[in-house]
Amino acid sequence: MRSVRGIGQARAAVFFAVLAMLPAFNLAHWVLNMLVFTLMYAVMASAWNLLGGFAGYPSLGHAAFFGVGAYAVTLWFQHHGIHSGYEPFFLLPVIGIGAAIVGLPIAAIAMRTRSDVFAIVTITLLFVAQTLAFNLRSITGGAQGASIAIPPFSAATFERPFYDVLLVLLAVAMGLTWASMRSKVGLSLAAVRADEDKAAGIGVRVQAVKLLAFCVSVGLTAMVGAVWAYYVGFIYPQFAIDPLITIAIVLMTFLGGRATLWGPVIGAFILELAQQYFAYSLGGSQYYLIAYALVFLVVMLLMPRGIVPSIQERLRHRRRRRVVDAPTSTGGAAQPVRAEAASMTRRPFTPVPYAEGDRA
Amino acid sequence: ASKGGGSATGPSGGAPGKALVIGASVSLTGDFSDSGKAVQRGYQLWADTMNAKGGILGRKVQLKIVNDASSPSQVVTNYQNLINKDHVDLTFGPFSTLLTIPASQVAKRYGYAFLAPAGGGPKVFAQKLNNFFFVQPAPTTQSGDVFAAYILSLPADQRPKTAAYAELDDPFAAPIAENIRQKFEAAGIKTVYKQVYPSETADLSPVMGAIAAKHPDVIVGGTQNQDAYGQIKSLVQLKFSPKFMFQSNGANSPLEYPDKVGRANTEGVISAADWFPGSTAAGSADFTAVYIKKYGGTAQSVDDSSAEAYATGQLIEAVAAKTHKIDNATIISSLHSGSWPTLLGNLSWSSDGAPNGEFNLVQWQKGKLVPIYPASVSQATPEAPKPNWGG
Amino acid sequence: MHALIQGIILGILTAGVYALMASGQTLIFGIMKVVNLAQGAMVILGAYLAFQLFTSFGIDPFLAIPITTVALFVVGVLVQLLFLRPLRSDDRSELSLLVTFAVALLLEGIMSVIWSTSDRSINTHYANSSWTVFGYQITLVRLWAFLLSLFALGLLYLLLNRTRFGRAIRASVQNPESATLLGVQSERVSAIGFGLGAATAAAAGSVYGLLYPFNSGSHYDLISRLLSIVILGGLGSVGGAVIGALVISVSSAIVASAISPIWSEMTFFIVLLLVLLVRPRGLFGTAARGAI
Amino acid sequence: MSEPILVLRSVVAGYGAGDILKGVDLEVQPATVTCLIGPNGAGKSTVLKCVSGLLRPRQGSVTYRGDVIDPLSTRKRLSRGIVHVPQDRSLFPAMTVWDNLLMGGYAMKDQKEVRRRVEQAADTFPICRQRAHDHAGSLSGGEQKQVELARTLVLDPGLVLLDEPSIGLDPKSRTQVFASIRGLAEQGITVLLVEQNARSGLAASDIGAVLETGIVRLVDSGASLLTNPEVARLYLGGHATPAAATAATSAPGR
Amino acid sequence: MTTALLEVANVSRRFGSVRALQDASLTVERNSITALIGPNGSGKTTMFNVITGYLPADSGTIRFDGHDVTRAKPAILYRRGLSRTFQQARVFGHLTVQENLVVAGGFSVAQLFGRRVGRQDRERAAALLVEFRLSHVADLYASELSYGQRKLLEFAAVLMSQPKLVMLDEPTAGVNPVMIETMEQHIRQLHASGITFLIVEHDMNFVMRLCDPVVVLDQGHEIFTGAPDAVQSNPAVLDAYLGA
Ligand SMILES: Nc1ncnc2c1ncn2[C@@H]1O[C@H](COP(=O)(O)OP(=O)(O)OP(=O)(O)O)[C@@H](O)[C@H]1O
Ligand SMILES: Nc1ncnc2c1ncn2[C@@H]1O[C@H](COP(=O)(O)OP(=O)(O)OP(=O)(O)O)[C@@H](O)[C@H]1O
Ligand SMILES: [Mg+2]
Ligand SMILES: [Mg+2]
Repeated sequence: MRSVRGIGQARAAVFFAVLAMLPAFNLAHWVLNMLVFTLMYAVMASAWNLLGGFAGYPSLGHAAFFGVGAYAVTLWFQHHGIHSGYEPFFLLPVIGIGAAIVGLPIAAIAMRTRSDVFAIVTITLLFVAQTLAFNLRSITGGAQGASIAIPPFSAATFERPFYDVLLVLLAVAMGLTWASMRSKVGLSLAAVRADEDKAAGIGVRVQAVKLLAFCVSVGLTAMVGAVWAYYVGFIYPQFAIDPLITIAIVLMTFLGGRATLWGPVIGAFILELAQQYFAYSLGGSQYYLIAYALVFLVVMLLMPRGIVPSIQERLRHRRRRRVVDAPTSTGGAAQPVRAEAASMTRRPFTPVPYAEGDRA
Repeated sequence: ASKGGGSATGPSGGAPGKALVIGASVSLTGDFSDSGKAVQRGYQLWADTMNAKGGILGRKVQLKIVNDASSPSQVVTNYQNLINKDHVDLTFGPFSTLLTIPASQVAKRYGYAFLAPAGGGPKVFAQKLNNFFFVQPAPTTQSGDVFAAYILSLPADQRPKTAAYAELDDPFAAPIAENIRQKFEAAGIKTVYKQVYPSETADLSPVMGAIAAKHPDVIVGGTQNQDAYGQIKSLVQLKFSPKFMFQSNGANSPLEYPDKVGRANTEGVISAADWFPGSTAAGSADFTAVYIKKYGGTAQSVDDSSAEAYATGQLIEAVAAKTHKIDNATIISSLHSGSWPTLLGNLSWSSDGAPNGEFNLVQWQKGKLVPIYPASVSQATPEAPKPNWGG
Repeated sequence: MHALIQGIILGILTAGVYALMASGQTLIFGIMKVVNLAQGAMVILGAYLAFQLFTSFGIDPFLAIPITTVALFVVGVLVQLLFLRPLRSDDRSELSLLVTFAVALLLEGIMSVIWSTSDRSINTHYANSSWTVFGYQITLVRLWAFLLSLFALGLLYLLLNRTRFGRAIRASVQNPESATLLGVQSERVSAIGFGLGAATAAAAGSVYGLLYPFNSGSHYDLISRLLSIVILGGLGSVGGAVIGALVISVSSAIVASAISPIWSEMTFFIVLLLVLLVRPRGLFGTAARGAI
Repeated sequence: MSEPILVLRSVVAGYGAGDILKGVDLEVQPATVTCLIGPNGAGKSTVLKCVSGLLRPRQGSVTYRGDVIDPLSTRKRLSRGIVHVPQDRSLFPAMTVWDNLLMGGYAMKDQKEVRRRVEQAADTFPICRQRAHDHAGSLSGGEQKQVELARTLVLDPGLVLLDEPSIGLDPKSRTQVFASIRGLAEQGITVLLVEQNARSGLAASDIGAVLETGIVRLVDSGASLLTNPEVARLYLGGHATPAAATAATSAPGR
Repeated sequence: MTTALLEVANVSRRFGSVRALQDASLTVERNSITALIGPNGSGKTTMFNVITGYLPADSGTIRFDGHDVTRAKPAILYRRGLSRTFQQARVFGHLTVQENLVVAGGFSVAQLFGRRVGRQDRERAAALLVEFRLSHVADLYASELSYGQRKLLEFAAVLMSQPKLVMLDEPTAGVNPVMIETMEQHIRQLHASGITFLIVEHDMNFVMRLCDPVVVLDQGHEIFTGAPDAVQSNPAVLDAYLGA
């Protein structure tokens, strides 16, 4: 058990060390640019996983909070100057917490519904948010969009600050995921996911953990939205609050494996890189969508539960072989039973000798 | 290691004989795909023409066109890749108009000139990027002003009394109609109905139904593509035909428009265009000829988006001819001074990249799109009032 | 007032088109518990097929329906057999969401290769015809679509509720193990069921193509609407699909004509939200006893 | 004694990894009731699944009427007359009770005959008629069990596999069910029964078999198993008085 | 404190045309083991659901431990000290058997951030798992258990918390007789420590051995309340439930 955990921590350390060192290798801008987008999705998929994976509430409305973050940072800096270029990043925690607070009443209402209905309710919220962004012109600029100051970073290292901030966010998202998995929060979320009514009836803090998962999840998403807006420089309602963003996040999480620590990250690295690569190299030729869809379908067919769970299942089976071979029985030190009519016994009765301590 | 950083002259200062690679991201899928493809045709046609002439300054022109699927993230990635991965020499703009801003910022970062044949909304110019040039005669939102000028030039008894406005909520549609409305209202044309509709509106029947109920003399549509078709279809079904029907966009698409609304229903519809068949502007005849040769059809079937794209190339050609250089810095500094002839007419820009010219008014007459105003370009008399729908 | 009534009439007729599209969705989603995000793409595929038959052979889009229906039936069966069957039963309904989305992308990609991404529309001579009744316009194509959808929905209802096949398909979803024990070949039945759902998309496609210009990406707009209709009406309720479509189309039309189209989308979403918060199972969904 | 109708030979089976059945040998005589008892998790239900085809054995063979049926699908086995009533809720919860009964005859070609038999089955269990148009899932636990049993009667099977038919039944219905199980055997139908309610189960059976940790430990007549004190102590509980119960429970597992 | 622990007064509940409970009343005295019996479909489970807040009653009142809990939700009732099992065992399939027990242990909001399965949790769970012969499957997912093992797990889970009233819905169905005796022993132990039980059961031997008083429900209404031996001789009960 201990050694397994050690491996897990080592894995995480190596992963983040490699990612942190990558830019030092003087990577080309286009590579860093691709990694910036990949990290964005990795953070969002991890965040979504807290709610959609662990709690079993498949939100399709996360893009609304992405938009909340994007608009928050854009509108704030329409009235406040950007000098060093890092100001928007300092605002991130505020945006995250703000989005979480905005999310609280929404969660309280929306989470009265379950599974598919919850999915539809949240996607509905997304469209409502989008409509508001379009129509509250005086605040958002409506369809005309809104611009944020161009980051005053030098062209040579333009992507670095974004990359670093996103890496920190990913560490936070994965750290929170990990912490929840090994605490009773994770246990309670799993119970909620399996059978919420029963969980409520046996004293699980259903409401508390649900709301917690929702708020953390949307808070992280909003922070990514803010970074995105700053990076792209200009936002319109249809792109800042885009159902396709949610769909991409969900696809990544499912592909990598729901309710796992690494699944969403792996999913994001595969799908976002595939998307960026195919869209660029095959984009002109219409085959891009086909290639992208096939990557996804093939992985899903080979690993129907997503990558990480499929691998875990295989490992588990190997471990289980040992477990099942242990004896099951009613009796403790049972004496051999003599059948009254021995002639009718078709098989000699020899109870397995075992002691209580044998049980694993 | 990254080469593109800051040194725009690096890759473009290459020796003659090495191909001149021009990169562009356009929307080949999604809502803007019709126009996106027209842009692609224009770029390609110009490149072919140049190569037939032996290239620019002895360098063959090679295009690299990628798809952005209408996503701002993808457009950023695309220009990053074009500039830093493929090290293209020059960049042309996207068609997906909403994507121009993020794309122009990337180009600016690496010192690339950014010539965009589409996407000239006010916010683009508000960025005040000196590398940006909008290759049309006027900023998009002013493209309908010529319609207002025409209507107000009519004698009082022919002038419409009431107007209805149906505007797509899009930075490049609604403002055009709004500009017209201001001019109309100032001239005493009563607004009986005004409606902005969101871009996902699949069904324009409720809006057009409300307009039909008001019987306005003129309908001004601030439109893109789909909704322009939808407006006409609904009006036909509602059997209401106004005296003047103006649509800022969509109706100026010679191939798609009759196909989508039915040829019989195009008669009399007015739109704005910068290029029109039979234009006498610089290179227009050549362009028309090679277009027909390559893609078939008639001069009527040429989309003005193709012409705008072609004009983008013409500018490069003109700068090269004048300066004998073909790097980004030269292009930027050259275009900022003087006036440059293209098939859209002579173009010149303010420092923010906004062009200083005017559009032309075109009308559908007997299945053809002909220029009717201003008099300098007019090839036919305006058909007014518009006849009834063909059904 | 006139505009309002005209708006309502249009709303009702448009509802017919959406009900037709949603009927297959109800079948697949409500009965088979597969959230088919490819339904929209299938409608568009149906539209393209009708377009092709019309432009190449001059076959009227309504008459083309039997042909396109068969074609989409085959597509549906293939999708089920190739992509959905391998999913495990315990998380099938969730994973199906993703697999069918990928199928939608795949179809979109294939359609854009075949027909390119330009807008298409089917321009029959009657495409824009309408009747004037008491000064109100009734569009012919919409009226036909409305009747066609009632017919298709009726047929589906009978098939699902009154036939041996219908029972088998419901059974194999509700309790696959038990259905197997009773001799139901679940895979075959599900494939046919999915095929039928897809087949309704063919009929809807013809109508859609007559009413609106479409391109390979048009399915995105359709799918959220279809899902909403199905959920609003209550999963698996064929009648619910009609009512759901009516509520959505008419409320949008009323707000669009009386207030502004800007808020019409929003109204519809708010109606949906309210209904779901009050009745999480939709208007006509029945509450299951579950495990209590 | 005649040829056994069903023979399991060294059947090894399991789910995923690990074997649950570790070489099960069992013979079932025609037109008798055989009762399988054993602790929870011993693999009793797994045995039935191997016979009906829900689970493929990894080793060993299942022979029915002289033919090895391992390669056959569930459907083929059904058509040969093997009917399995599983332990967990096996109704279709969102279908009406009547549709559930009709599903019982799904494998039969003649739909008229199916209707006739459904009527007959509904006579035996009146709940079917009382609640014919309600969703089966809305019924109480015991009511559902009754509908499940009624559904079995729609087919005419050669071998019935009953997995704990008495779960959730009230004493009256339980008596009735055990009586009808005997009735089946008298009609010439073979029954393989799993029961935790072992006393009633064995009392209604000709043969009893004890399954433990995936192995058949003992096979004997139902009556003699009931009177075997060791069997009683290990598997039947057998203590009517509270005092004795306390004493007995402290013995095993301590 | 002379009031009964649980008082159900004149509760009715209908589903469409089915009257599952009709004016039913029931009292559970403190520290009793009350049995609730009745034929299939007589409304026992519905009574449980109404008491524990899983279903709202159409009319009638329910008082628990001196509070009116007629409209209370399950979570509130749990906090007041009421714990139950389900007729169709409801275990968390995605959790391991051990985790199923831990999650039922009850913990405060502050404890949420503690270890998922702490040492104490593990020890408490392990003792129960041994007794119910589930130790060897402790690390399997609950969805991989046999029917009877699930019933045992659910029963064991109830023992993890410290309720005032435990309501068991057919706890012995599908459970091996030897295990039933273990259950019985636990119930007696807890009873001795002051916990009250309300048990729905069809196993009459079990009821007779363990319970007093016995309440008989028929067609949604209680027809008898009394000592176990009186039940067996009551003609109404014989007719409705036990069979002649
Ligand atoms: N679907 C499954 N996946 C994995 N393991 C399973 C599955 N079903 C049963 N098992 C395991 O197989 C063993 C035997 O299960 P089975 O259902 O055959 O027991 P049983 O003898 O019928 O018990 P009971 O009397 O409780 O019904 C159990 O230990 C259980 O954990
Ligand atoms: N959700 C529901 N919808 C419709 N009818 C229901 C519902 N729940 C219970 N009933 C009906 O109410 C009656 C009482 O059911 P309940 O489950 O309380 O019975 P029970 O006494 O627990 O029976 P059993 O001993 O069989 O478990 C039954 O006739 C049942 O069919
Ligand atoms: Mg079993
Ligand atoms: Mg019950």
